[in-house]
Amino acid sequence: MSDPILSLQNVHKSFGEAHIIRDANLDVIPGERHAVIGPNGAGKSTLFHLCSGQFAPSEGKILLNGTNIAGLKPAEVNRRGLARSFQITNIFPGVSVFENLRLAVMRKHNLQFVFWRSVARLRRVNAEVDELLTRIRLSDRAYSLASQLSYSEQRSLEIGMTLASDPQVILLDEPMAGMSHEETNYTAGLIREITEGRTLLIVEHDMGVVFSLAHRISVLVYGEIVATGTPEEIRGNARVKEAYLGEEAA
Amino acid sequence: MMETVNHTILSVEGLHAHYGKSHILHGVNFDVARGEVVSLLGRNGSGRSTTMKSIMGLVPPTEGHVRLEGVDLAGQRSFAICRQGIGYVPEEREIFLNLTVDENLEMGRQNGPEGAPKWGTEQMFTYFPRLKERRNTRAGSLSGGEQQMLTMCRSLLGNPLVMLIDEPTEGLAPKIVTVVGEVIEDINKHGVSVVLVEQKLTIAMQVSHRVCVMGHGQIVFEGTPDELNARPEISDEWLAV
Amino acid sequence: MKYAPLLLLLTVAVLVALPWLVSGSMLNAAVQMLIAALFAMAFGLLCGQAGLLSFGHAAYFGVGAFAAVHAMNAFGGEGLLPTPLLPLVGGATGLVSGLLAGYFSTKRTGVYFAMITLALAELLHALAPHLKTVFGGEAGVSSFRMPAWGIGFGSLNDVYFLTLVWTLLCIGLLYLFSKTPLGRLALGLRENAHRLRFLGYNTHALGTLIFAVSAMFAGVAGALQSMNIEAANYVVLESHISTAVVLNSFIGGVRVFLGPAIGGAVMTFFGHVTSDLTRVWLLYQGIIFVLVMMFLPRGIVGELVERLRSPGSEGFAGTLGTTLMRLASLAVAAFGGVFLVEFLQRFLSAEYRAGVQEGIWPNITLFSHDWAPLSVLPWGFGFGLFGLGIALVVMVNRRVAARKEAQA
Amino acid sequence: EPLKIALVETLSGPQASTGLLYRDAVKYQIGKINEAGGFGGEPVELLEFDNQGGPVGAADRVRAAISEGADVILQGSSSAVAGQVTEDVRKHNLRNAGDEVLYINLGGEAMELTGSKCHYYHFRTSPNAAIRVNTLLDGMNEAGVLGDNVYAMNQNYSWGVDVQDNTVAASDRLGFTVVEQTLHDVNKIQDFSPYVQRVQAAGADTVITGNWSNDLLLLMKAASGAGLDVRFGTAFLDQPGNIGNAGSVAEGHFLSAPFNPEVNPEETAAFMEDYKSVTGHYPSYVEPTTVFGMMLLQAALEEVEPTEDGLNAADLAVALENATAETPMGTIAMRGADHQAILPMIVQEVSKDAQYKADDTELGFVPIKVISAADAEQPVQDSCEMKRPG
Amino acid sequence: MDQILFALLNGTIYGLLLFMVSAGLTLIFGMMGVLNFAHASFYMLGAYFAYTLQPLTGFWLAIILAPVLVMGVGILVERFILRHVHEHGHAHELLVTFGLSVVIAEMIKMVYGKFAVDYRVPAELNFAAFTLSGIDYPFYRLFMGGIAVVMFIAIYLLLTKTRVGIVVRSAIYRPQMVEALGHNVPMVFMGVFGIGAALAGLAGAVAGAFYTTNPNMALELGVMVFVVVVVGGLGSMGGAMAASLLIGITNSLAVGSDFRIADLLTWIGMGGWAEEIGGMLTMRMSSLAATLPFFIMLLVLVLRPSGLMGEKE
Ligand SMILES: Nc1ncnc2c1ncn2[C@@H]1O[C@H](COP(=O)(O)OP(=O)(O)OP(=O)(O)O)[C@@H](O)[C@H]1O
Ligand SMILES: Nc1ncnc2c1ncn2[C@@H]1O[C@H](COP(=O)(O)OP(=O)(O)OP(=O)(O)O)[C@@H](O)[C@H]1O
Ligand SMILES: CC(C)C[C@H](N)C(=O)O
Ligand SMILES: [Mg+2]
Ligand SMILES: [Mg+2]
Repeated sequence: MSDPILSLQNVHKSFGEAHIIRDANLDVIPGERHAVIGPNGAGKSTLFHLCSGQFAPSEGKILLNGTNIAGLKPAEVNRRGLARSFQITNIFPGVSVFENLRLAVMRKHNLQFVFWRSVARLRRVNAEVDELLTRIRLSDRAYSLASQLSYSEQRSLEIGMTLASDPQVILLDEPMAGMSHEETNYTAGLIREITEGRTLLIVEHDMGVVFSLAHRISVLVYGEIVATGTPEEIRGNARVKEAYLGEEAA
Repeated sequence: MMETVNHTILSVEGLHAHYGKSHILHGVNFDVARGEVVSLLGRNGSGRSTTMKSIMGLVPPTEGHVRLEGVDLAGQRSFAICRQGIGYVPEEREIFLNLTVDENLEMGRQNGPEGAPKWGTEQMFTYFPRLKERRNTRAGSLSGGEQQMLTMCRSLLGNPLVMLIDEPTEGLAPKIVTVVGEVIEDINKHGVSVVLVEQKLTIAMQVSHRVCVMGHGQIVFEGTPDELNARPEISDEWLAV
Repeated sequence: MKYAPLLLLLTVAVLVALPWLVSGSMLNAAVQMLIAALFAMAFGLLCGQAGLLSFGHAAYFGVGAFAAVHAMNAFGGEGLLPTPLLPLVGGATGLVSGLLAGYFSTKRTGVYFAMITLALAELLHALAPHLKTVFGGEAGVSSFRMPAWGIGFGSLNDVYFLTLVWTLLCIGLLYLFSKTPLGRLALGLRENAHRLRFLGYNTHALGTLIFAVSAMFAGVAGALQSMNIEAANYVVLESHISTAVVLNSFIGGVRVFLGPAIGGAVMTFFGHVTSDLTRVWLLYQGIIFVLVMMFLPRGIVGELVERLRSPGSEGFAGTLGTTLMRLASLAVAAFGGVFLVEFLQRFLSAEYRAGVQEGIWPNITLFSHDWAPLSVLPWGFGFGLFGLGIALVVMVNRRVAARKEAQA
Repeated sequence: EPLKIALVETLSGPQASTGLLYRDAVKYQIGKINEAGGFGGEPVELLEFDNQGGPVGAADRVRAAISEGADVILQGSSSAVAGQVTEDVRKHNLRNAGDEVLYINLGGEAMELTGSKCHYYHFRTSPNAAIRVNTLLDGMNEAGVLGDNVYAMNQNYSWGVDVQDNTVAASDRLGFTVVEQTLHDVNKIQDFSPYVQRVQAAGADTVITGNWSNDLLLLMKAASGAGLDVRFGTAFLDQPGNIGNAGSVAEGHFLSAPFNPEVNPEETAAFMEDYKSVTGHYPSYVEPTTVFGMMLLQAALEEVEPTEDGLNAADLAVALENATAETPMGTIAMRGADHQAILPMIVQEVSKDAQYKADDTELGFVPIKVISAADAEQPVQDSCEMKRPG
Repeated sequence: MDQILFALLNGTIYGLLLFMVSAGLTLIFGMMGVLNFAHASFYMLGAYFAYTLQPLTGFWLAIILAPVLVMGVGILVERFILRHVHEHGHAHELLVTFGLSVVIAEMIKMVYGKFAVDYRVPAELNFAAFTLSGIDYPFYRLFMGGIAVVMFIAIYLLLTKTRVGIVVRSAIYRPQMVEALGHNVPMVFMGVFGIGAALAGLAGAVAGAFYTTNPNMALELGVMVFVVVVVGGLGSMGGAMAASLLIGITNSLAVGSDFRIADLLTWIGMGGWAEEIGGMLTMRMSSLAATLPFFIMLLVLVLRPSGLMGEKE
């Protein structure tokens, strides 16, 4: 087994009295698709917030490629190759879909404080945006305002923006929520395709997706990782059944 | 699991609705009897949520009637519709992020058209113990699933005659999905009628007395779950399963 | 829209020819309009594009103004730079103070941002009269425009051209700026700063920078102002200068590119003309603010662009037709309203009331007519016209709606 | 071509109240000028410009006025604006020799206007801080109400500072002590009780203040509320509304101004009634002074020969330098050295015995001492270096 | 000692007055998110209405009726103006109310003239409550303070004992949902705005008699009220009270103090240098009194952006 690309070591997080994450340990191997499942309120999204820099952990280390990123700002974490999507859609509503993606792509080319070049002339950037648009099946909506997209289109855009910076590690928080069967299947395929050669950490409640997509699964209950293993191992784990899946497991 | 079904409490007749210029509902017709659970099924975008919003007055119907115990609600403002006994659990959850869990519940509290309240906060907490633990937290920091539970409870506290519940299991862990199913059955036992929109067919089929399949803004099939199971071509064409 | 470049060229041509077209006092107003336009554009960058509503932009305008007078007075009145380049000093000072203020204020957003900018500006305004060496107390600092490059800069024409060149140049730069990655990121900041952070951007630095750029152009506008009047006074730091730029920009339309400029120019012109005509021009101004915010929420230019972009079912000519009809009806209503206000104002004035003796109410002269205040005539005339205008507007609206209905 | 006179005043917004009074007074006297035949056989034309309350607006309007052909600019309601206008006029005249304009300052009373900022085309027809303060102190001293301890409470700008400085300067001459001096923000303060408390703590008998508008009213109300036993010596207590609002609180306080209706009763009464019949109210506050200033202008105009394009402002300046006018209060004259008007001042007290009541109250102003123009005169300031043409 | 006591008392009462004016704004601003620029204009209207009514009804009835009238004006404003602007966002609401404040001020000038009117404290209330080392303390000041305290309690009860508070707060973000839960949102908004306006009207009716009733009184107080509300924390009544008192007392103490930064530096032997530099260093605290509120506001915003007692951003 190679060195983990993302590794959580004894991570704690509390908000005031409430201890949300307690001593979480998790290793994500480069190239794998790793799912995190667990009851509502277990702390999955919080875990993502910690990895992506939204919150700083109260204790513990988070190693990305061996360096500790605990407490870094979101922008810095992103610069080190980790990008995330949001459970609740988080896009730029008042500008076009194209502009949404361009804003995301520009950063990759280090275009932040640039005021001497015209965006229309950024050929590489614009080409990449076009390519992304095709992938997330939004080419024909490129010039609509993002706020005018339907819910599932917005979810696709959300994923597209996460991909734009070409990250090594991708964190997806319930990407399929609110999608129909058909869309779920397409998106699962898309995720499989685009995470080829990258590392994926995903939270999802749709067990069909989780079991078919993930190489490994970790189960988070009350802020603790209670089990990590292959889908088969997890499916058979009694504790997981009791805490999460309930009687009629998938 | 059919039980004795009483008189019609809610009837929707020839409902049309628009979003700006786009015509979404083209004459929706269905009835709900007292104590009945009716599911609206259909593909994404078939107009199920819009039907609910239209009943609730949030998307004012351009044509048609919505009768609750014979009183026409079409054209009334939504607060009045609510006070006459319709509870609404929206798809988008619409939690009040800056209020605490308790305050969110308080927002929903109404005595209901029947005067004496049936539901209390304690009952909600027995359904979802997780909420009790978080009762003084700002709802904005609740997890996605917790917010979903809160939405259900908030509307229930309004002591409605009819609950419109839109995708209540979205983002819930499998175990809680089962709980939601049980909750729906339980409130139904207390005589509350339910109109349900649910992606997870297993749940929908399990709790409903009747199902309506929607397509292109109309009801294309109506019957019991068993009847729907007996017509696979309907599922193929309108539900894509 | 394809006529836009042509229209622009025409406007510039008219602006260049203006000194030969209008009177001195109008040209003087034109200078003020240009300055107000540039100032509003600077504000528009911050508010319209980056979504940061500043309530203290007078501070940067004022700082630019003072920097410019001091630069003019440098070296015993010889000037730090040749006169035509002095706005650079204002711009540079604006930039630096904008970096500083922006660093603090863009740490927050929304109301909090607005309040920090307000506090900064008010603090400066309150301190300024005490800091005599910099702000010259309540008398201000005065200066003298020196001839340079063979131009005297004594005449109004020279000042006008100086202002025109700088204003056009700056607006051009602002346009180009909006097309750069940084300019685009301003939009991102407005729409969703939180997401921007997760895309790897340093939103605080972005905000600070955009704030500074906006302050820089505000500084240039301030410099032009103080060069124009050859003085700077701490009243340019007053809060009503900050509010005026906000209002002007919104009246023009903050989200469309030239909106703020046109708002600034139009409102300045309005003030210039009406303040000498009627004593209650502020009342009219207030009413205009209220009406525009209520009925033209996108601002004048914003609404115009919207109409042109989607003429709807009526087609271009139809839209133009109904718009003209609406305007005509509004003009009738406005005339009635103005008549009423002016009549009432005269009726209530102390002079008139003093002239009333033992139940004899003298006639009031208005629009070269004598009106008996106690008869129904003036009131009927005013209310009648007002009502007629409103009724016409309603009628036009009904007809348009009916036509739409028929087509649907 | 008719003679055009431009009034550049604050005619709108919060500070408009004073500006509008200037307008009334100016209109009144221009009416008289025109009744008397106008200038060069044509009526004098008054142009009105709203400076919108500040120096910046004023600069703009002065230019507008000049480009509309005004030869004389009038302004008065604030020394801050006056500072701007006088500079603008100076610069204009520098650049446009042969096409000069005159600035007649009707009420900016700060010393610098006839001091470091003085120039040949500026004329002040109102008193200045030195005249106000010294006449006020003399009058109160003679009436035996000045006391030993004087508190100087003023607005923090040139006029207020000048009042304070002049109060301090007079202390040796009149043998009182200035127990404390306070400068506060201009028309911003709501609650004056902390200031009153300071006055009390300092043990003052008298407060000398140049405050006007709200700053005067609130100060006096706060003092009376605290039951403070001090006398106020003021420059602008006769502003309309002050007495009405302060009520009995104002009784017994002092004012030094160039006008009082009970002096030279016959002539004055005629003036009062005439003014009222034209404007609707008796003249008070800045109005009489403004009318008198306009009389000086009228006198000067009579001495000037019209040219083919109306008036040569330089000629008018020469005539105005030596102009005198007969007013109901006596003769007033322009002093050539610094273009400061020399005029009689009346020290007066607020009392129930007054003949003319202010603001429909039972109070009014009773003259205590009339100080002749010669006695009121103050020396020319050293800082005034006036460059005369030619 | 008496001096300090007086300063504190004066500051407290002035603070209470500030609270009285800002209470309504806090209510509107904090709950509805409406930055009501016209709030101080309602204060002015209250004073003028009371002035007009007083000769007809007497002082007591006037100060009761004036707020009711102002409430009517507030309700009209909400119903016919603000409600239409609401959907365009806060900036528009602010600007429309700014326009309104101009309109109100100009109308007042048209009807009542441009000078202060003689609205005064009635003689029966114009007496000294007590005398301390030679200075009378006007009873009316205590009366104003008392009204402010009553106002505070009333609003506090309104917000905590009824659902109005949470309904309005949630209706700002999700009006449709709140309505779907059975609350008549437009009605509640109108009511809150009306009450806010009435509070300002009451403050005006009471304070206008003590200070002055003139067409500028709105302008003079306008910005200060915003400072109070921001320093206190948007929507926090307790915060507004704390901020009012803080500003009132610091103002009162500052006026009485001749402290200069240069004096402080003299202690460490840098006095001479400070005198030379001048500027800020040699300014007296008393002459800076009016700048203090803004300084406090800036300090609070930078250190504790949500205000003294406000909710987190
Ligand atoms: N800022 C905060 N303050 C207090 N409690 C918080 C905060 N943020 C999160 N929590 C709590 O932490 C717990 C974990 O939340 P989290 O969103 O991580 O859950 P989750 O595992 O993603 O659940 P779900 O599957 O429902 O999305 C929740 O109970 C939530 O209420
Ligand atoms: N606010 C809106 N503006 C315009 N069109 C809308 C809006 N909301 C929904 N629609 C459109 O109305 C149609 C019906 O939407 P509705 O939400 O009722 O569908 P649904 O059956 O609930 O599907 P879903 O599974 O996506 O919730 C869709 O085509 C959708 O694009
Ligand atoms: C009209 C006066 C109150 C003006 C005052 N004398 C000043 O110099 O500013
Ligand atoms: Mg989650
Ligand atoms: Mg739906």
